[in-house]
Amino acid sequence: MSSTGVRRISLGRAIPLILVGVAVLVTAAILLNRRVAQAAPDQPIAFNHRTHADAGIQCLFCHPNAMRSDVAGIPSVQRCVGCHQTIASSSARIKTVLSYWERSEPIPWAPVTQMADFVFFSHQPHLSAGVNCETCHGVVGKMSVVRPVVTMDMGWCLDCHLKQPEPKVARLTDCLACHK
Amino acid sequence: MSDQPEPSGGKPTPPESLEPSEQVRGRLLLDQRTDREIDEAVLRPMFETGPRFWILVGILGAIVAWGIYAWIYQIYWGMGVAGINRPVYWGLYIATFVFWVGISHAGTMISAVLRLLKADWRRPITRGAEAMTSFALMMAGLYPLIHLGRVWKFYWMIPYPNNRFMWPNFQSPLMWDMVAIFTYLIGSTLYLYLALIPDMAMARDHTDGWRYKLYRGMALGWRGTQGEWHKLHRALSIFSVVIIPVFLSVHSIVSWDFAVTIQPRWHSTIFAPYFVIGAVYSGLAALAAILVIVRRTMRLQEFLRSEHFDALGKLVMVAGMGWIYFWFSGFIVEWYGNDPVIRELIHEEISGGLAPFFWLQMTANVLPVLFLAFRRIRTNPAFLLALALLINVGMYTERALIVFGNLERNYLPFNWGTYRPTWVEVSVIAMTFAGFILLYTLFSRIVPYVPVWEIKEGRLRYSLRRIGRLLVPTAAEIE
Amino acid sequence: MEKAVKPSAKTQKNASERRWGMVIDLDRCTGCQACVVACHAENNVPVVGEREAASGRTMHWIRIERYWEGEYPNVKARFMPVLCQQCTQAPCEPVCPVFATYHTAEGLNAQIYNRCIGTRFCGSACPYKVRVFNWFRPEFPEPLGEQLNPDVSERSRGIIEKCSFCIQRLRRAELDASASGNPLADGAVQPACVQSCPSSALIFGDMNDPESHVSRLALSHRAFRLLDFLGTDPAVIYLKGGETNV
Amino acid sequence: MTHTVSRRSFLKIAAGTGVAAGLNPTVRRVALEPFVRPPEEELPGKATWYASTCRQCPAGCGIIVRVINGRARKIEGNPGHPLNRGKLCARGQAGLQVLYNPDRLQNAVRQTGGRGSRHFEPLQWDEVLDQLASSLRGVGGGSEVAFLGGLMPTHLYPLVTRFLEALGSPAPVLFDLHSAMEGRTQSHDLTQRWFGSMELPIYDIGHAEVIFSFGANFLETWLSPVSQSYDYGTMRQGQSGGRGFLVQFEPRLSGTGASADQWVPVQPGTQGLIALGLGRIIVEENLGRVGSHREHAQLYRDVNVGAVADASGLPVERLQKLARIFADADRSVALPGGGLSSHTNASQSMDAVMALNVIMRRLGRVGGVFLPQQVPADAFSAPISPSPFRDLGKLVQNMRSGRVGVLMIYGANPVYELPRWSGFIDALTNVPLVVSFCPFIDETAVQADYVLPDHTYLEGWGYQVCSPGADRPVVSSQQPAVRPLYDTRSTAEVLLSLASRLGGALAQALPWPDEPTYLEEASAQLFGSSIGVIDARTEAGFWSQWRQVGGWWSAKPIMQEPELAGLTEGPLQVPSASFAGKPDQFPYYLMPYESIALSDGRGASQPWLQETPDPMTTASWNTWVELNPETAAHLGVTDNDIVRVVSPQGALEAPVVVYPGIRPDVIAIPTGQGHQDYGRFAAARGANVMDLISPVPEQEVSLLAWGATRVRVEAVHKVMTLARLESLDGEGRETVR
Repeated sequence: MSSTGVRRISLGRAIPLILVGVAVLVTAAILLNRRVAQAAPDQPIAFNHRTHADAGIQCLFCHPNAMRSDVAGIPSVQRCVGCHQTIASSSARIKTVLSYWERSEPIPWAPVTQMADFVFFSHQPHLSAGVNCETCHGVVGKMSVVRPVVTMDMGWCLDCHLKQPEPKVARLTDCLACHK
Repeated sequence: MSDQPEPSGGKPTPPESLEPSEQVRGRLLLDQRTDREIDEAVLRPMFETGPRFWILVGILGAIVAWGIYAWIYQIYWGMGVAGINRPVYWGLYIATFVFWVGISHAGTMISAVLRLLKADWRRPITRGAEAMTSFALMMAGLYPLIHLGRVWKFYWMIPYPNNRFMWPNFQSPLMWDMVAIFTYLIGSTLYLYLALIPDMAMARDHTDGWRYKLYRGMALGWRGTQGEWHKLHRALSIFSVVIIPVFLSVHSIVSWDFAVTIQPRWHSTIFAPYFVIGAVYSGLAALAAILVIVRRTMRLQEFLRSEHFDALGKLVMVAGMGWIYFWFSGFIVEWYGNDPVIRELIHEEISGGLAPFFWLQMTANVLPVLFLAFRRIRTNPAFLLALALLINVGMYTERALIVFGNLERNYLPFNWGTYRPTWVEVSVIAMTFAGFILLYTLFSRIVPYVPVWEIKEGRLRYSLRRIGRLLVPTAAEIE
Repeated sequence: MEKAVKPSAKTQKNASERRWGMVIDLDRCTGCQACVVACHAENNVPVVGEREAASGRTMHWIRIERYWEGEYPNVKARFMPVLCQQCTQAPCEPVCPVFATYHTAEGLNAQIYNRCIGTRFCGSACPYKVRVFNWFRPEFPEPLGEQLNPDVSERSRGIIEKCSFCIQRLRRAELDASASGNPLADGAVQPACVQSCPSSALIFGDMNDPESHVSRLALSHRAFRLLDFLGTDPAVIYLKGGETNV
Repeated sequence: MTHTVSRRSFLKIAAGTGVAAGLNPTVRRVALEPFVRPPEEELPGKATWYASTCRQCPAGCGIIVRVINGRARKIEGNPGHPLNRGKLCARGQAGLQVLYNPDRLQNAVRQTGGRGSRHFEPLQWDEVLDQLASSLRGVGGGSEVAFLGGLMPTHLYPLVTRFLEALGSPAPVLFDLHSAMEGRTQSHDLTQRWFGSMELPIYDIGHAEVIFSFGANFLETWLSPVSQSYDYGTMRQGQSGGRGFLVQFEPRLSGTGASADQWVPVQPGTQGLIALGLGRIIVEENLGRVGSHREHAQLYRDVNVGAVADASGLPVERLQKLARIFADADRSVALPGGGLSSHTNASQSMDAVMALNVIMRRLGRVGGVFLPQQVPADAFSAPISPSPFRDLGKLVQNMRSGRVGVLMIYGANPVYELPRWSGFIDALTNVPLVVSFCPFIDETAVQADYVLPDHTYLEGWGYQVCSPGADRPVVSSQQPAVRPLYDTRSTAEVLLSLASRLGGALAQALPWPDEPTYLEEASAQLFGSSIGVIDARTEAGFWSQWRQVGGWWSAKPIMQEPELAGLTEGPLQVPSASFAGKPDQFPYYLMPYESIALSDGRGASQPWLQETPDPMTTASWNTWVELNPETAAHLGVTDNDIVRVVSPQGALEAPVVVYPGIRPDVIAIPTGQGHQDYGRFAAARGANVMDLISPVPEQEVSLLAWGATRVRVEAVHKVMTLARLESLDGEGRETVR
């Protein structure tokens, strides 16, 4: 009957092994998930935020509508060509920008942070409440390639909404504030 | 001094002059069996898996597979493939859900209530009943998922901590349903398993191969010592007391799914007791039907004797009378109140489009109560099977009438509707019926159907004593 | 982390000063279905086709009920637009197991589409039967999808949906009002049906503001509420047709 | 869409494995395309509103279109527009489904494989215009160019007339089923006969105390439904002096009848007679406070009230009571509706109804009858009256005799709309070249050689003089709200480029290089006007305000008082209407009526309108036959049973709707369904009631009497569930009593 004994022990040891395996699998899934979520989407032109920020350009210069509308807006080719017709017009990347301008074809930028279809988000109330760009988009000024620093999901937004002054919390945690 | 019949070996000479009653002779016949013979008699049917068994399992498996295909078809395309519409938002799925929760009430009724009442005739049928409870609850538990519009988001009903600060809404009867059904499922399965351990040990000692490994695992090293028996008995008595409130609460909560709304003919106070007594009635009837079938197919005539059917039949009759009483008290109040919408609903049910179902329900539920009053009918297995199935057809129709019969009419006649089930619904419901029967047949082939230790325990309790010229069976207080 | 308080029908204490309500003047309603189509256009309500419509599965958020009275030749027909009544004691709110529907501080019965798992309990509990269900995945054959209102989500199959008093227009107006600083005037924001109704039978406004048009009309002797005896306390008030308001 | 589900802090383990399958709401990224050169009025995320005109029916309501990211999202009424004052009807709201319809033509096509083959081969615009120009050069001498128009915007009509004059061809024929069913031509003739002006009269419903509507479903599809519904709302609850009283005279209780206080179920064709009877009673018993209506007494010289009562089936006391109601009211008005134009005695009936307004001196009074003030510029002054059916008959003659070389069709679907006996379809065969400008492949486009799809109205330019006008002169402008989706071209642009290609007289007739300049020039004529709401210093400023405001109208209401110029001497009499089909073979009168959603079939391609329930029967997506409950019982049919309706000309099968609001000897069928083509939502659905309309024998073909057909109804013992919103078990009850 000894064989049965041995088998029993191995069965006993097998269970914790399985548990550990599952745990490893789960954490791997999470990390992979996070990396996918925070990967920088590849852009048609390798635009460098850091150089522009160092040159003293404000966020609102290229994304002007953040103060007035839901969408901050992506700069038009005209906005780029405005400066780059003269500045550094020799570099290869600027030449591709100018080629878009000649073909008068919009540059197909890949959006970095995007909300799901059922989320209503407006920049205007956030900016007028004094939230600055870095809170949500990370210190873009320092990034050469922009990637989402924060995974913007419900918990993250709610966390901030709950920290608002008392009279506002009821309105800000009402589902219809963000669900449409 | 009660003369103890010799525990084993040899045939005790029956007292010469007395002619024991048929019931006593049955029990005496059992007395002549030695423990080993009883074990053999119980284990033998478990090994008889002849071709007819595999054909049955094959057919049931096919129906279950077809039902699963229909369910995936419904998930893929959307609830529109079912027959429900506005205003009849709930259809056969919820009616069958209530039916299965009803069936599950027989198990507890037999094993817990009758154990407390020390009704000895329950001994051979407790395991069959508890198995019926667990499997019926498993089938019932499927329906809250099947009828969901977005079943892939069912986990939002589970109160798991999440970072969106979103908890399920415990004001909703559906959440009470979920809690009640899970408690009852876990409770009754544990109860089934507790009573199973000694038999698993017995089976472990009589089998080999994969069965041996299985029974060894399930017996948890049971050796039958005095301490173990003492703990088992205490556990069982605690369980039979604790499971009663769960037993009462599950079907009350299922009835509150309908009673809390302000839909006419749903919004009534009688629903909780009415549903519970209906559940007991249809559960016991279903148990009677199963026992008749199992008795014949697994040749357990020796253990499931006519006295058991006689007692079970009486219990079904009592439950039937209870149901009629509660149905009538609910009906008379609504009919007498003459509220226009309710009058319209009653009119529609009695003489309108739903009349055939209503009269089927009434005959199928009331007639058996009359027939069960006669012993000859109760103890005649074929008759009992027919009546039991009739009761369940009646109770299924009653649930269907309550669920979508009353949804077809409401306060605004502009929005009345009609409901026709579609093949998807019928296939999914067939899946659950076939699933239940499949589980039950596999259960009876893997686990000894009749609880052997309870029978032996029961045997010790009885003996024959001579008082004057009369030979009288005596019962000893063992518990 | 302090838990978010889920405002439900009972906890009305922090109700903001506003409570949206609608008055429907049945004497002006001509049953022309303009509100029905305007609602479809504004809220991306799908079209279900003939077979589904025949089996009682149309998804109108507002429907015009037509009643017959009397026999030919002195027969009379009356129209009654019925939409979600945004009941204060809504029978549909407590029964939802996942909080997909609840009562907002501004007196609206909110339905959060991507939280709904489709038990349809609220649909059965609603006495007005105004909650409709997405039986199949709504499709908008290309390029009909271009017309969809970006301020309203596009629902998937298996979800209950209903009139929201055009919450996207209310929210837009409140945001613009708070941005520009001046308060929201009475009648400045209207749901799509109210805006489009040719005979101005639908009037929308803040019930808590005694000066608003709806509050004044609600005092008319012609005012009544649908299924008032159920105690749901609806926010939609009907004015009986056929008599002068003076 | 991979729903990137990731959670924060330690809770991740619970959710790590639960990556939601991509089955949640179909996520529609709010596409955000950056611009190359951003238009200055565009603020991404915020909506831009463009003012334009609704072209779903000839009324010409002003609309504003909400555009986000260059896509039109919502149409709403233009609040400043004096006609609809911010309101819009069901069809107006559904305009977006014309723009974004999946079955729209994407470019100019030629039908290869013969007419009716439905094999369409796309063409380049220049190529097809050259071919067309060459075939137009071939015209002249024997053959000519014919232009059949239907719903024609005001700016296109002068272009077409000049184009045809330059080609030496007759003026365009304007005829479509909608204008026939609302009796637009007969109303124009009515004002011509009585007041000597070609304008449609304005009935001041808003301030009337009593309205007698003779077959005018003014709340559904008659003339300008939104403006009339707005006024109806004021008439009911808006007047400080109390509530108006509406009486509807029609064989079937329409949506308007349902909103009326009294419905008088008249014998078909006798509304005019009843009006005469009422007038006779008013004059005889000198009713009403209007002292001297003696001067028009001779109008009713030979009217016998008893005869009127027998013919119309109304008892004399009822007529007297009605006459007293009409006369005693301070502000009463009688409406000669479209229903009158459905019978052979159309013009006489309309005269009788207008006579009521005359003898009660309601002309030019508040709550009475007015004539619109003309727009003070010649580009907009000539009102367009649809041509009488006689002209269409002449056109069909010319086509059959081969005198028509090229036939152009715009804004009408004659193959679907005209009854079989008009002979249009087989006359088409001997027309060498047929060109259709329809944006869809409808039944007429299938019989055409070239289809040059016009822009839909949200992509095109133009203007529309609202007729019947509002309380002031109005021109409603139309500008593109979105860039044209496909390679379609506006018909005006096509005519202009054809003219430039053909040169000579045509180039002088249509000198403008493109449509906007033509419109700018036309609108500039109003630049100087002082009464206008637009005050601009320069013409360019005027042109931009003209587009921004949505048109031009006078700041203050100006309406003309109509003077009696024509027919007030001779006695009026209304002959009894004659019907096609003998009463013994065809016992019932057929009354087609325009469904509020589909109009005359124009709305069938839009799914919203197909699914909108018909107000009275709550049915949708199909055609049905309305029977009085008694008639239904007599025929042994009930709801959802299919019946066959047979007329002298044709037959159709449709499910029954038991309808309490209709005379037992009348059956009603809505128009709009029964298309073979015209898109996936319209094709092969229901039946076309125009197949049943038969020519009235002794009536020469001068009038399409669409209501003068008798039919037979046979049960077919088949059942079909008609899509109805209401529950039949509910039997139309409000609550359970």
